[in-house]
Amino acid sequence: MNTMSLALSKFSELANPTRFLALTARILPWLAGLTALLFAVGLYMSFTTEGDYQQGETVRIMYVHVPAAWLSMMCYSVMAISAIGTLVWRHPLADVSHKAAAPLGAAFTLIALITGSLWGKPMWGTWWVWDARLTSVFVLFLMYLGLIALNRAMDDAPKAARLSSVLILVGFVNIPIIKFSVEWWNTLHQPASVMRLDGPTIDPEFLWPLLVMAIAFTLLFFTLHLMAMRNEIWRRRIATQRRLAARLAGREVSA
Amino acid sequence: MSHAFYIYLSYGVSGLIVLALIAWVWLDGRARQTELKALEAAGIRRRSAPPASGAGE
Amino acid sequence: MMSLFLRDLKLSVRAGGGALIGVLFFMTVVAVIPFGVGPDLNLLSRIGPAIVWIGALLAALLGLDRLFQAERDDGSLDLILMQETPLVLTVFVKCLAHWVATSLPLVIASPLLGLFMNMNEVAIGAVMLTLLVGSPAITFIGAAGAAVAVALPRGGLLVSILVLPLAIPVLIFGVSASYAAVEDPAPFLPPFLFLIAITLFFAVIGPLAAALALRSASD
Amino acid sequence: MMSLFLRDLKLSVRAGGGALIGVLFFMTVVAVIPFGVGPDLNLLSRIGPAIVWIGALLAALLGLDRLFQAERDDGSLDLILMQETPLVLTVFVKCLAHWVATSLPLVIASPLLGLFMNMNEVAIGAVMLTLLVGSPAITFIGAAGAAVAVALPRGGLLVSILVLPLAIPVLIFGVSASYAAVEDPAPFLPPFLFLIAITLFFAVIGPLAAALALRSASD
Amino acid sequence: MRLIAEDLAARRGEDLIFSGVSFTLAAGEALVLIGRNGSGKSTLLRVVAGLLRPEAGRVEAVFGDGRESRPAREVSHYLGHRNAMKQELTVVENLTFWRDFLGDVQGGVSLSIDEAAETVGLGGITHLPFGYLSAGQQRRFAMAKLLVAHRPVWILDEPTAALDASADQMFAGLVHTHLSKGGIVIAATHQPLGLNDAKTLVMKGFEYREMEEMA
Amino acid sequence: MRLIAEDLAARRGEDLIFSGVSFTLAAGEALVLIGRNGSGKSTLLRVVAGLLRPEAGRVEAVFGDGRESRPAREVSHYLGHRNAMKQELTVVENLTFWRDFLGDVQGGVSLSIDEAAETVGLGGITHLPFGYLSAGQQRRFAMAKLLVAHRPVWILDEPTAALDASADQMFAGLVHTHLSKGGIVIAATHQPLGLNDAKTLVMKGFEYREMEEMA
Ligand code: HEM
Ligand SMILES: Nc1ncnc2c1ncn2[C@@H]1O[C@H](COP(=O)(O)OP(=O)(O)OP(=O)(O)O)[C@@H](O)[C@H]1O
Ligand SMILES: Nc1ncnc2c1ncn2[C@@H]1O[C@H](COP(=O)(O)OP(=O)(O)OP(=O)(O)O)[C@@H](O)[C@H]1O
Ligand SMILES: [Mg+2]
Ligand SMILES: [Mg+2]
Repeated sequence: MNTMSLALSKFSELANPTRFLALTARILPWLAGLTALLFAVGLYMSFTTEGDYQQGETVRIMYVHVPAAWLSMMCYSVMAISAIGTLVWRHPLADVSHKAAAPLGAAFTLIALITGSLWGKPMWGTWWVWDARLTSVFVLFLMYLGLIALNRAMDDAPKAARLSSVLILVGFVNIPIIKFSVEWWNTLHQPASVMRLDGPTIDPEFLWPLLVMAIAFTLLFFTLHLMAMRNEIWRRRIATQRRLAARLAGREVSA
Repeated sequence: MSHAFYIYLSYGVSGLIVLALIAWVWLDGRARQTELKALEAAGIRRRSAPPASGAGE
Repeated sequence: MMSLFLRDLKLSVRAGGGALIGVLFFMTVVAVIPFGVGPDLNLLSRIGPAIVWIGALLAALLGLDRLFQAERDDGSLDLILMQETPLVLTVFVKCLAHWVATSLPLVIASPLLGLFMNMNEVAIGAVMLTLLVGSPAITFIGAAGAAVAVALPRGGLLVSILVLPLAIPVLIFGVSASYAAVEDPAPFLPPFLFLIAITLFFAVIGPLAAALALRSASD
Repeated sequence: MMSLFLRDLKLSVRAGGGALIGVLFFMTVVAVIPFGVGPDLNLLSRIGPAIVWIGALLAALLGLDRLFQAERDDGSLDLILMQETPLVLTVFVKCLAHWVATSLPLVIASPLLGLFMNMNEVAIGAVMLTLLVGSPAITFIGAAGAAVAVALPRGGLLVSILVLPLAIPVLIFGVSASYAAVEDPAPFLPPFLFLIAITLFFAVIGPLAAALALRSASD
Repeated sequence: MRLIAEDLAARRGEDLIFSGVSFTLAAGEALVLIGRNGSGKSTLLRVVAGLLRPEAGRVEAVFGDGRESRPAREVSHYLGHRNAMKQELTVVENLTFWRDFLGDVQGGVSLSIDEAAETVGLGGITHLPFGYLSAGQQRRFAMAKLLVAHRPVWILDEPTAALDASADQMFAGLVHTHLSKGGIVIAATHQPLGLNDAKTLVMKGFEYREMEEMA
Repeated sequence: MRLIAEDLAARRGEDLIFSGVSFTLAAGEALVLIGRNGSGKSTLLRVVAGLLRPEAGRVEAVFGDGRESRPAREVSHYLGHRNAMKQELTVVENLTFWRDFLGDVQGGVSLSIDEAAETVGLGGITHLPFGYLSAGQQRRFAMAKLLVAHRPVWILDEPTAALDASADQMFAGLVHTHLSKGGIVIAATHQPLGLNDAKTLVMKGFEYREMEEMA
């Protein structure tokens, strides 16, 4: 039976995820609390500051739209880094990370799309135009959904992780396209005014609430990401234990 | 339509999506935890069988 | 029969097919179009019905050719051929399952795509209706082609020659009925009734031809 | 390597009928659009390049998903993976063979379709040239998708979804180069060079990603 | 019930593979086909299973006093080189499908899926996708398929390829039970199947030697 | 040349199939894997062939004095359950492709396609499409593939399934010739292969018993 114990010692290779679980359990409450606090402040600021002379009150949509749009790209970048982790270091946590991030990314992208079209209707007079920025974000959304579908279509978790990593990395070309689409093609959409090399050009009146909301959204993302990763680790553990139980049952019968 | 409509709608929809996301992650975690507990309960009985000493972590 | 239907559904959902994927595929195709023709909303709404129909045809073609080949490759086809139940019925059920798994989601998603293509309500309704009525015909024709593909391990050419020309009338009547619903002078009903007739015709001919081909293919 | 190239060509001519089904589908797409746009020849010739490009893109998808799956099903993939020759090179050669068997016929058929769409000579030439230069990029991206499909029992639609978004840049530059050749102010060369750059880029990235996916999918 | 083959001949492509093959199997009898590679064993089995049209002759299952008869394929199980199971579905799903799709003929009784899995010695792993099993495990579950839907005639093409020794015994047990209940078995094989009182038919390619009784 | 496997472990899905498997094979030695269905024979072969990444350990082909080494997969033939031949192409086309694609390693000499077909006993029918052959004939041509491109190591997974008695002998002859020329053979099997002086490794599923020398 010494091979059995060998099998079990392989399980304890999950010690790494185990330490991760302990860590998340400790920081999650703080992170969640901070997120809630920042959201409270950010929402208060975004409804009390002045409106824009040109865009009127609708500028308030920006405080949701822009952080969501940033996050949709950041989430993909996090996934891309995790994908490298999967392919190069074969780290099990990296597998879990990009699998857990995909639904979050899809949700934030959806928010950016919806708030964007809700902003577009009063500003541009239409819900949707097929310009480069909008379409590339839409493509990003489709890519998130495709990755989710791919993960669901395979039940061999490590293999699914490796394959989706390849796709994530190949799909990363879309991120620069989104980011620079406004500069490469002339479109209806605003060019970057905050995240630029020569410093923000935006009025500080709008900058503060935007920054607070952006940080709040980012923290929200990390909170949810940690929680989702934890869920995924648990899910894998359950699957492994179930399979092991079935194997042992089978052995008891045949023995 | 008034601008306020678009503003509240976009905040509303975003809030809804975020809340749905939080709820989904939360409930998923709860479900996994109950499954783990159930397995643990079953696992204790399984441990009494000699080869399966301590399945998993 | 129900079990066959359910199994085929399960297979296409399980193995990277399924409703979500069909819709996603369709959305991707539609999202690609404006990049080609440019973001001119008027033009988009004019070619909208044609694009939605072409997308549906493509979605139906991808994977349809393996309808029976997959069964042959793992030996299931042998057992299916041996049964007492009429083969035509079996083929018909397989077609239905394939249609439900791949075409029905497209029909359901088509209004969304219509919105993307900036089509008006009438056009959207017309496309949805014609797709609902016309897409089974494509599946049935495809089944005949797929059956022939089983017969000829080296006869793929024949299949494409067989299937696409037959699918063109469906496409043409479907598209023209959708346009007729929007544009005034052209009447909607004649092409629509024709489409129904085509579908009914192929619902009989397709499985029959497929059954015939399968029987003579087995060796 | 030459032997692999020849075998793949032989196979696709003999078994899949890749060339013909692609061309037929292509013609079907091009034949259906005029129904949508109506008989307005000017408009047709205006959207012509875009339609031909979209048709070619979609036609290239047919059959691409089986690029490696067929090899897996009969066990050849195992032997291919074991060889000393870099896997990237093998994938590259397979892509080339696939391109010659399916996309090259499209390129050759495109002038005919240009005529159907009432395009003038310059536009036809430009479309043909851009297709010739741009379509390999689609095959290379598709190879990455097809490699992922190996792990899935039935790839089909999922592969197309993963592949299409990546193919969009190719489409954009291909179409804009074609337009630039006809419309005066816009220069032809920049988008065309960009297209070449994209193709070269994907000629490296595609096989690399495919090789990576194949290695990690094998079990 | 009897299975009657009369003067069968079959072609593959353009070549005549065998001709003039006749045999009669009564309830409880087994026939083993042997012969070298390419001698036409699989071809004969496919003819009997109705999957290949015979060039001449006929195969029938005759009931009672010989009045009533049905094509052999309708009362037969065929287990060929391929297992007829879907890699993507679990074993249970596969077996459930075949049980429901095939159904029992002639009021025969069949085992439940769990019982069948127990019988082939793989009770615990029916929840796994079929593609996850080893070659021998797959073959065993393909045999379980014979048990979940009743068919009086079993047509088996090299059933024990990929099986280990204990599975060989298990298989011999299955066949004996089937025969003792009045079933009929035809099997092509290169290995001894452990069937002691079976008739043997030696396929000789283009020739064909009269069937011999082996006690 | 020696083939060295050190402390191999492998997983399928999430499950550990075996661990701590080590063996060394010198030129001219053969290793036979036996064990019941699902015990991990095919898995081990795929690990040695480099098709499955080992969970731990390594496999290598070591040359000369042990300085130079290459991954085992590059000097190996792998004959799995599937024959790796295209149904649509003729036997000659299939074999020509593999000969050209695989090439000979290390200046070994290989047979011509006709000679190889003669050797497996099917000289006359190489012009047929592969799909037209019987199961055993297909398997024999899959073996012919081993002869048309030289590889010092042969990895064979149940090579004799579907073969008749004379082909079994033919196969034993092939292996002996290969071994006598300094080749190495690893084969998984449920049937005696006729290799008298081969080492045997008994796979036990989760357990693993030390390799035994059988005289
Ligand atoms: C569905 C439609 C829309 C989508 C998908 C979308 C997408 C995006 C994305 C991805 C960003 C981040 C870009 C970056 O960081 O460089 C962004 C930023 C921004 N968007 Fe939108 N957008 C949409 C509609 C709109 C509309 C209608 C407006 C206002 C008229 C708008 C105003 C802005 C502004 C002001 C920024 C911040 C730019 C910066 O400071 O960097 N967006 N949007
Ligand atoms: N693709 C796979 N995914 C997950 N598990 C697998 C896979 N293939 C095999 N297994 C499992 O690995 C174990 C070993 O399988 P393997 O094929 O190595 O057995 P084997 O010794 O070759 O058996 P056989 O004699 O039946 O061929 C089996 O229990 C099987 O269920
Ligand atoms: N699909 C086919 N088309 C044409 N000829 C075929 C086909 N299948 C088999 N044959 C030929 O028919 C002959 C008999 O084949 P069959 O498969 O019946 O042999 P078998 O006795 O089962 O051999 P094995 O022991 O190798 O399984 C062979 O010579 C083979 O070449
Ligand atoms: Mg046979
Ligand atoms: Mg095996």
